[in-house]
Amino acid sequence: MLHSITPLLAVLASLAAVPFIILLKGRPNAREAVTFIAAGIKLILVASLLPAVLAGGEVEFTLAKVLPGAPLALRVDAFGLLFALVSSSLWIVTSAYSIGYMRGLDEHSQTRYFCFFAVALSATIGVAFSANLFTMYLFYEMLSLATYPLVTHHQDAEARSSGRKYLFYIMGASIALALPAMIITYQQTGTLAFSPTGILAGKVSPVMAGVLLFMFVFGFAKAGIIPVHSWLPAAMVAPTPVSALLHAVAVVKVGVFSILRIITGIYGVDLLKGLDLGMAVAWVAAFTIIVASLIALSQDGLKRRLAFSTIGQLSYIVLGLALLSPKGMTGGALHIAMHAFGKITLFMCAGAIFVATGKKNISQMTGIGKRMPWTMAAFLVGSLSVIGLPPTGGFISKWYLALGCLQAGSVALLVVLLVSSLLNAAYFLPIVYRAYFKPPVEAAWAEGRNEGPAAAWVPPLVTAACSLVLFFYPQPFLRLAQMAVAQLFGG
Amino acid sequence: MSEQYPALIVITPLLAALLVSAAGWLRPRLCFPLALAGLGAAAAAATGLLVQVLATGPVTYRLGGWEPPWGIAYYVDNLNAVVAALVAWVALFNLVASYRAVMTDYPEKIGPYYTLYVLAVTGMLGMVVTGDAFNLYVLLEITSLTGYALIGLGGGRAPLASLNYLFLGTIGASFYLLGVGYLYIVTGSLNMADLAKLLTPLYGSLALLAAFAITLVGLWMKMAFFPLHAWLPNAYGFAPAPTASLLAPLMTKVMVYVMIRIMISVFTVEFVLQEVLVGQLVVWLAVAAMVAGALFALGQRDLKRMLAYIVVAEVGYMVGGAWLGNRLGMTGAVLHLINDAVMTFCVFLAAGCIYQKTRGTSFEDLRGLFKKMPWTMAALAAGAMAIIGVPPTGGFFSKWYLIRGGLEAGHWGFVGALLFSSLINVVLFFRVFEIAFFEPSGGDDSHGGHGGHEEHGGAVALAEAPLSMLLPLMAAALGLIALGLATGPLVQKLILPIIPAGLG
Amino acid sequence: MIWQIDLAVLLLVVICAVGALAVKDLMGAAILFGAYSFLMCILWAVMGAVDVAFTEASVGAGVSTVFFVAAVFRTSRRTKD
Amino acid sequence: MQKPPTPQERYQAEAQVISGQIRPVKRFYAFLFVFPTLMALWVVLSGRFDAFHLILGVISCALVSFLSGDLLFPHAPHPRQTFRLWWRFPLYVPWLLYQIFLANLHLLYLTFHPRMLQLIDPHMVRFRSTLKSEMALLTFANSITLTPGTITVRVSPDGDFVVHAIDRFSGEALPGEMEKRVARTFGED
Amino acid sequence: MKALALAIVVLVGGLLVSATVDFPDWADPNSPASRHVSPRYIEKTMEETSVPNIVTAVLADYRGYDTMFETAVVFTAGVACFLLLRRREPRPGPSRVYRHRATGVIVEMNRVPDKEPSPDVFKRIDDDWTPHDLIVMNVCRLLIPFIQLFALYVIAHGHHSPGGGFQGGVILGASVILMALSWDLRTAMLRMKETATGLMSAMGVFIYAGVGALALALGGNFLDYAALSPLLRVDPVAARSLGIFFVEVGVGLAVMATMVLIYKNLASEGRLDQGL
Amino acid sequence: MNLVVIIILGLGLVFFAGGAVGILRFPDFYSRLHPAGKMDTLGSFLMLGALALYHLHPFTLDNVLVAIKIMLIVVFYFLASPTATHAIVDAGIRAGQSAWQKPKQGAGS
Amino acid sequence: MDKIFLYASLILCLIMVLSLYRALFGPSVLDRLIGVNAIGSKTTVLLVLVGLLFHRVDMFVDIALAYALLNFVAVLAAARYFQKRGGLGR
Amino acid sequence: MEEYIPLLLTKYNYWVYITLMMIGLWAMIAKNNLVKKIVGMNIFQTAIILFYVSIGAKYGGTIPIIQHGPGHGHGAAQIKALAYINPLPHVLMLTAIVVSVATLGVALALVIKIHRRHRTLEEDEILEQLRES
Repeated sequence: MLHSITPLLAVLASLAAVPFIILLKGRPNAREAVTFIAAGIKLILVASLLPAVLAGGEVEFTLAKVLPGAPLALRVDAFGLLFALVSSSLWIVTSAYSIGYMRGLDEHSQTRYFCFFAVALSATIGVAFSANLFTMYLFYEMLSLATYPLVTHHQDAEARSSGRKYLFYIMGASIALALPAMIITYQQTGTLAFSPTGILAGKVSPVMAGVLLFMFVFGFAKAGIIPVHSWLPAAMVAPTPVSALLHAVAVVKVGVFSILRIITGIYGVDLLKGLDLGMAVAWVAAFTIIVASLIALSQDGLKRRLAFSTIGQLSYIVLGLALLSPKGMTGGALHIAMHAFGKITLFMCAGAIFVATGKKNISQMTGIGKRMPWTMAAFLVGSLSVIGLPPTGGFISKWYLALGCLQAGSVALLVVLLVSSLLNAAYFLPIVYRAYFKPPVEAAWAEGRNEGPAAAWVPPLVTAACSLVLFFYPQPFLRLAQMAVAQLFGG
Repeated sequence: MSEQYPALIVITPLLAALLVSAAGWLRPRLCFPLALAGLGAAAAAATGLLVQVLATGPVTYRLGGWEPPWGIAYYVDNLNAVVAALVAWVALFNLVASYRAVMTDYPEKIGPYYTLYVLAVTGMLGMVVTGDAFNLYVLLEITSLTGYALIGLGGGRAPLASLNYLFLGTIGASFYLLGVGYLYIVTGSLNMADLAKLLTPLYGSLALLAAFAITLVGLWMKMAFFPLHAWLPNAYGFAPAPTASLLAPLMTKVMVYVMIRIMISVFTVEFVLQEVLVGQLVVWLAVAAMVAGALFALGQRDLKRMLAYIVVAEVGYMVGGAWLGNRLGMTGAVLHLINDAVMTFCVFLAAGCIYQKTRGTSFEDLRGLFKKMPWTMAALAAGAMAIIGVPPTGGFFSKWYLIRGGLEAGHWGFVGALLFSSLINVVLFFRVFEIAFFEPSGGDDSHGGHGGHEEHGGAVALAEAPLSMLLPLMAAALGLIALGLATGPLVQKLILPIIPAGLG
Repeated sequence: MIWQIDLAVLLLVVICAVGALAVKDLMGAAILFGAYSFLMCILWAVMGAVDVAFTEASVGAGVSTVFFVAAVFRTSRRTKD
Repeated sequence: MQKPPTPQERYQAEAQVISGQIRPVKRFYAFLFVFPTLMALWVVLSGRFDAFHLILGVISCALVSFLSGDLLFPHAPHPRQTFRLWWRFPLYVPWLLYQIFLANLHLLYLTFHPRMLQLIDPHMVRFRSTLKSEMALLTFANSITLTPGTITVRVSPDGDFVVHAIDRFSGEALPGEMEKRVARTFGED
Repeated sequence: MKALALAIVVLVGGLLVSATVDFPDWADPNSPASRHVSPRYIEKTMEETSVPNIVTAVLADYRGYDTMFETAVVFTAGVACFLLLRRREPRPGPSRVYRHRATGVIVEMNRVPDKEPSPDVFKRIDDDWTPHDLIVMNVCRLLIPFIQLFALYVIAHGHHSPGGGFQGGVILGASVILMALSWDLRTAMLRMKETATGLMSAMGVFIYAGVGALALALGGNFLDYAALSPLLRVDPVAARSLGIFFVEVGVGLAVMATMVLIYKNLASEGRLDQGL
Repeated sequence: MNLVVIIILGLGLVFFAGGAVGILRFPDFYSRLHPAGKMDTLGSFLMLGALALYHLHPFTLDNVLVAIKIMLIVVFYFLASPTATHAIVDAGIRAGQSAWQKPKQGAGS
Repeated sequence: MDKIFLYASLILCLIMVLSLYRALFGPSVLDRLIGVNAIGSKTTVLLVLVGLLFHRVDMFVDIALAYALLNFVAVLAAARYFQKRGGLGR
Repeated sequence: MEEYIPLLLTKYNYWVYITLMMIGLWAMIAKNNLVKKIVGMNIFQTAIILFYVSIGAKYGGTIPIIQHGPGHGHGAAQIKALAYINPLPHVLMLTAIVVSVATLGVALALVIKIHRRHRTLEEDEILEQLRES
């Protein structure tokens, strides 16, 4: 157990950038340089924690003792680091992409955008590094609020109603369900610290434990479990970089990560197993997977289809965790990373298409492969990753998930997994097919390559490449996931 | 000098008020500096007192040098000290913020305005530190009177609202006085500590119960507890902005403090818990207050009135917490008292800033404010977060303790109402933010003054409130977060020592 | 303690109070309120509270009646109840 | 005997008095007369003769006679007239008391008379008095109010009286002997 | 509303009546109220403060702090009335001022007539305008100095007989109000200017608080008049007595000025031109 | 001595009572002022005088002063009461208070 | 002698009731004023009587005097009102 | 019934104070005219003063001013507490009276201000005006 201020610095790195961003509002180049610098520092700080954690240690920092048993404290363990690594590395990519996207579309209020982006990142890392439920809740709410201005960036009627929906689900669920659940937990146990063996064991009645679990699962609505999912498609009105980072990586993953923490840190595998609650959650997740995939099939808006896809993919993670088998959990944790890289690619591609052509719907994109070959190539790789086909990272996580199903002895869930993968393929591959193999609908597209600003299409290529790389070299994510799971199962 | 802190805390503002009044007749220019000096000294004394109390334990101060049951005595423990410091500092910050508003709105009446302002603070500080039941009444009246005048100064409906406040406030204060009379008739004493001793053998007496009931009803009227809240929304909604941001945060809080003081120091918790069988009923009333306050607030189309109804709900939090009958609830109530003062101050001051620029606080006036007044709106957002109960602002932690108190008492209604009212608060504030964020500022209508609203890209002329208002506002917003982070020590060092052992 | 006078005056006081509130004219109410204060003053004196009686005599009988009259002078006398 | 002031002069003098614009010399005269009077009153009121209270008395009387002494003597006090008043006035009072007593008996009779309404006949009486100075007019007016069934309704500075009388008998007696006595008291006969 | 009022009244009344049953009998010499704190006041006042009027002693010394704030309350009311009502803008609408030649009465007309009114119109106006009432004016003129002396007497003799600063102050204020009633407000204001009233009301409270603060400065507690004894060169008991006296003077001053201030503002609706 | 006091006191009470009855019985506002203004003045003069007389009994300086004080009230009363009466009647006239007219022959009331 | 004073006081109270009738039911406001003024004069006497009953008349005289003074002021104010505003309406 | 008679006789002051207080309270709530409400308020406050003064009353006690005692502390050899009425309620009520007159002043000022704007003192008419605007 190490005490170090590094986790705090990692959290604050992007927050500290905010004043500079505001100060430099008149000079966009300097402003975005600050963003980059902060992102770089953040990644370095997070990465610097890697050796210690890989060595089996944990890094701790207590900020303030606000509540007895639940201080404002940060602790870096393998799960957290995995998540933080994903988010902070993707921030750099997204920042670059944002610049391309925002400048390409000449969006208004860019300063505000970058500010809240930075705040949101801080909150994400905060959630990743939280040492206890309370700290996590704090950053969770901070993230909800910081993303609101991003979601409603366009400040028009549609953004308004989406923002309303977003807040209603996210804040409503967290205040009405997660907060009381947390307080009840605290009331019963006197602590909120995550512990590998759980803190609830023996403190609550089985019924109570079940109720609490569902309060948590639905309370952290960012995880997008049906029926608290509908904010996610609505939030797609946001500028694409926001959708990309926040709704493929930060926000939704924070939701899932929170559930991960609840399952591993608060309940503990043994308690859940003993009460047989894991399977219940797993089936809820399975239901979500199938339903979301089916809905995604019927969507024409590219971003909306991606959004429903995200809902389904998130539930993979929840499913993996809920299996409570070592392989399944490893898969679930790994899927956080793998899906992030895949999905962000897809979102960025969608954004790039929008920047270059102004098209949003799939039906309008027939033949776009001629126009934007690189973008669509990245899109293909991303799709493969999300579907879970080699040679992409997505395959590895899905593999582990499948193994986990077997390990948990539930063939039915395995079937669900496979069916849903088929559905994934069914809603992604036609897009690629349409883009490359159908004649362009617009005459201008036939002229040849024109991919718009480089800042918009290079980042997806980078992340797509990452997806590919992760298939061959899934370290350090795999290692971290395995370590974390090993700790859980008393390894 | 340090043994004189309790006296200084009250007499410096009193003397300052008199000097301000004199200056108002002779040299109006001097009013503000004098008031600032007086309140500054009071704030310093209050802080000194807090430090002293924390270091050496409760302080007793004998006014006129007479022994307590015969003379008037101050009794200052952690609770008083912290509330006094809170009152003094909030008042000081608000004073700074009020400078421009008073200058623009009442340039001819600076002297009387600040006189009453400082007197109101004097009264509140006195109420907080006094240990004599009757002295409290006098100070209560001084605060109320200044409050009536300061509220009645506003235009439009303000005088009527103020008169209604005066009626209900007088009934409330008189009920309190009557309750003290009942205590006096059965004991013959007025000193709180002495009363607590003398009352013990009388538990079960009908007169005592009636005294308790009347006192409480009186105080509830003054603090606008739910069925008796009718005066508050209009009074605070129509009051001049600097007045609203002085009275709304402090007046109700001080009254809640008095209620807690009466409950734990005069009647003792044993009496409250065992003899008074309506504890549950009071908590249900608090539940009703929270729900009703929230729902009424939903119906408002004016920021200040909406905030006023939120104050009604907040009073419900505190009263309910205090009456839950356990340590956690009481801790939550006291903690919320502290936090609520700061957060209400923050939001009302933000409303004042908005009024200063737009000359109105109805929802139509808020359009496009995020562009025009980003800092003010940021502070308003911080205050809103605290009221909603988002960590790490202080509001979260007090709600935390309150909910825990409710859970421990098994009072699910209370917990539910707390959560419900938080949710409504989300709705309330985001409705405001939506208007300020989405709707373009009305450049075409008369009171904008800052024309040229560009839909996208362009910069709308910044029309931020003056710095003298903005700095206190920022201080309040940061104070909210600081309070949240300091919750641990606050509870451990300040609040827990004063929670009587009798509470379960 | 002169309870006989006390009782008699108490009776008058209650009558006066009701009267002051029932009168359909604000000047009448102000004047009757003055009478109410006179009687209160006697009451305090009878109960031996000389200082209170003195204060009531100067405040209730004098100044507050004048205030009432002044206020009614500046507003209106009309009342519906 | 100097010429009596015209009403306008009189009013202006009063306005001066009330606004404190009276000349210092007059103030000083007033002070000389007022202070002893007030001091006598103080002694009666106080009933304490220790130094502390006497000093307080001196201070209070000085204060009052300085601040409001000019109210008592709006016109420069004429010593001779004032002294004359001092011994004439006490002679007038017993007579007045006697008259008041009679008047009240008459009223009492009216009040308890079963057929009172037929006895009384309220009406207004107007007459012009020959009295000049204001104090005389005032004394006369108040005496009228106190005595037989008559109430002074209005007095003009010129001496025009409007009097309300309860019955014929009371009304006819005016101005009558009383005016003469008042005139004698104030040296205006 | 009436039904609600009745319900509330019955409810509260019932509560109070039921509680009264537990009270000691009226005027019972052995009631707790008469046994606990008050005996000390009665028995010790004389030796501790040498003030025979126990009420004064308790008011200004034992519970002097209450009284200080009581004075402050009065002061507050004065300032509040000023704040709420005082207006400096002139009366709305055109107006014209006429002087009646016979009596010098000034008439202010709000609606300007088209042509100059004839002298007998003045006469009529004079008749139903501010009456030049010889009797009232002169009687008040005679009475005012005596009333003022009486007021000062009441203030000064608060130690030995009922009375004290508050009562005396009110009577003093009443004398000024009487002045304003018998003449008119404007002339009375010449004698007692608005600024003077405002300053005096503040000064009265200041004297009170200042005496207390002086005691504090001399090493005693706030309002501990005994601490003034070195300054006054008397023994502590006499110092208390004197302290009470000073305080009473302050109270009287504040109350007087405040009553006048309130009256002026109420009677003229804050314009300070025409009163009752 | 006491007897004298009692007699004067009784007389004063009679006048007071007369005043009160007069106020009740007289037909209009103006005539009511007569008993109110005069009889009360005399009544209080008599009663206060009696009380002052009674208080002279142990003939000490203090008592004499108190008796003078009581008589001061009377003096004040003699000055104030007619003035007040006058002010009220003047007010009545200016306010246009209607007066009771003696009915012509034959008409009762 | 105390008995006499007591009875005198009670009779005064009775007389006050009579005056109060006029104050309560006086057809016009000025009638009420007369009634109240009459009560005032009785109160002065009653105060002195109470003082005698307490054997502390020196303490009560001041009150009676102050009382008479301020009653005068109040009545004058009310009269002033009617002089300026008239007796009917408004 | 029998047992209530002494209750009635020994505590009539308290009954009257409650009566007065309820009259005042009723007026404050139910009356429509603002000045009437203020009158009610004053009656209400006076009722409380009556209550307090009644607490202080004492059979066989004289007024709380010590007799024969101008001498500084020596004149009064033995002062019996029973001989004097309890002075404390009087002190408190002096303050209360002052407070009530101060409140009265402010209330009337507010009434004038309201009248200035609405030209009426009837609460329902004022509310009507406000509803229209």
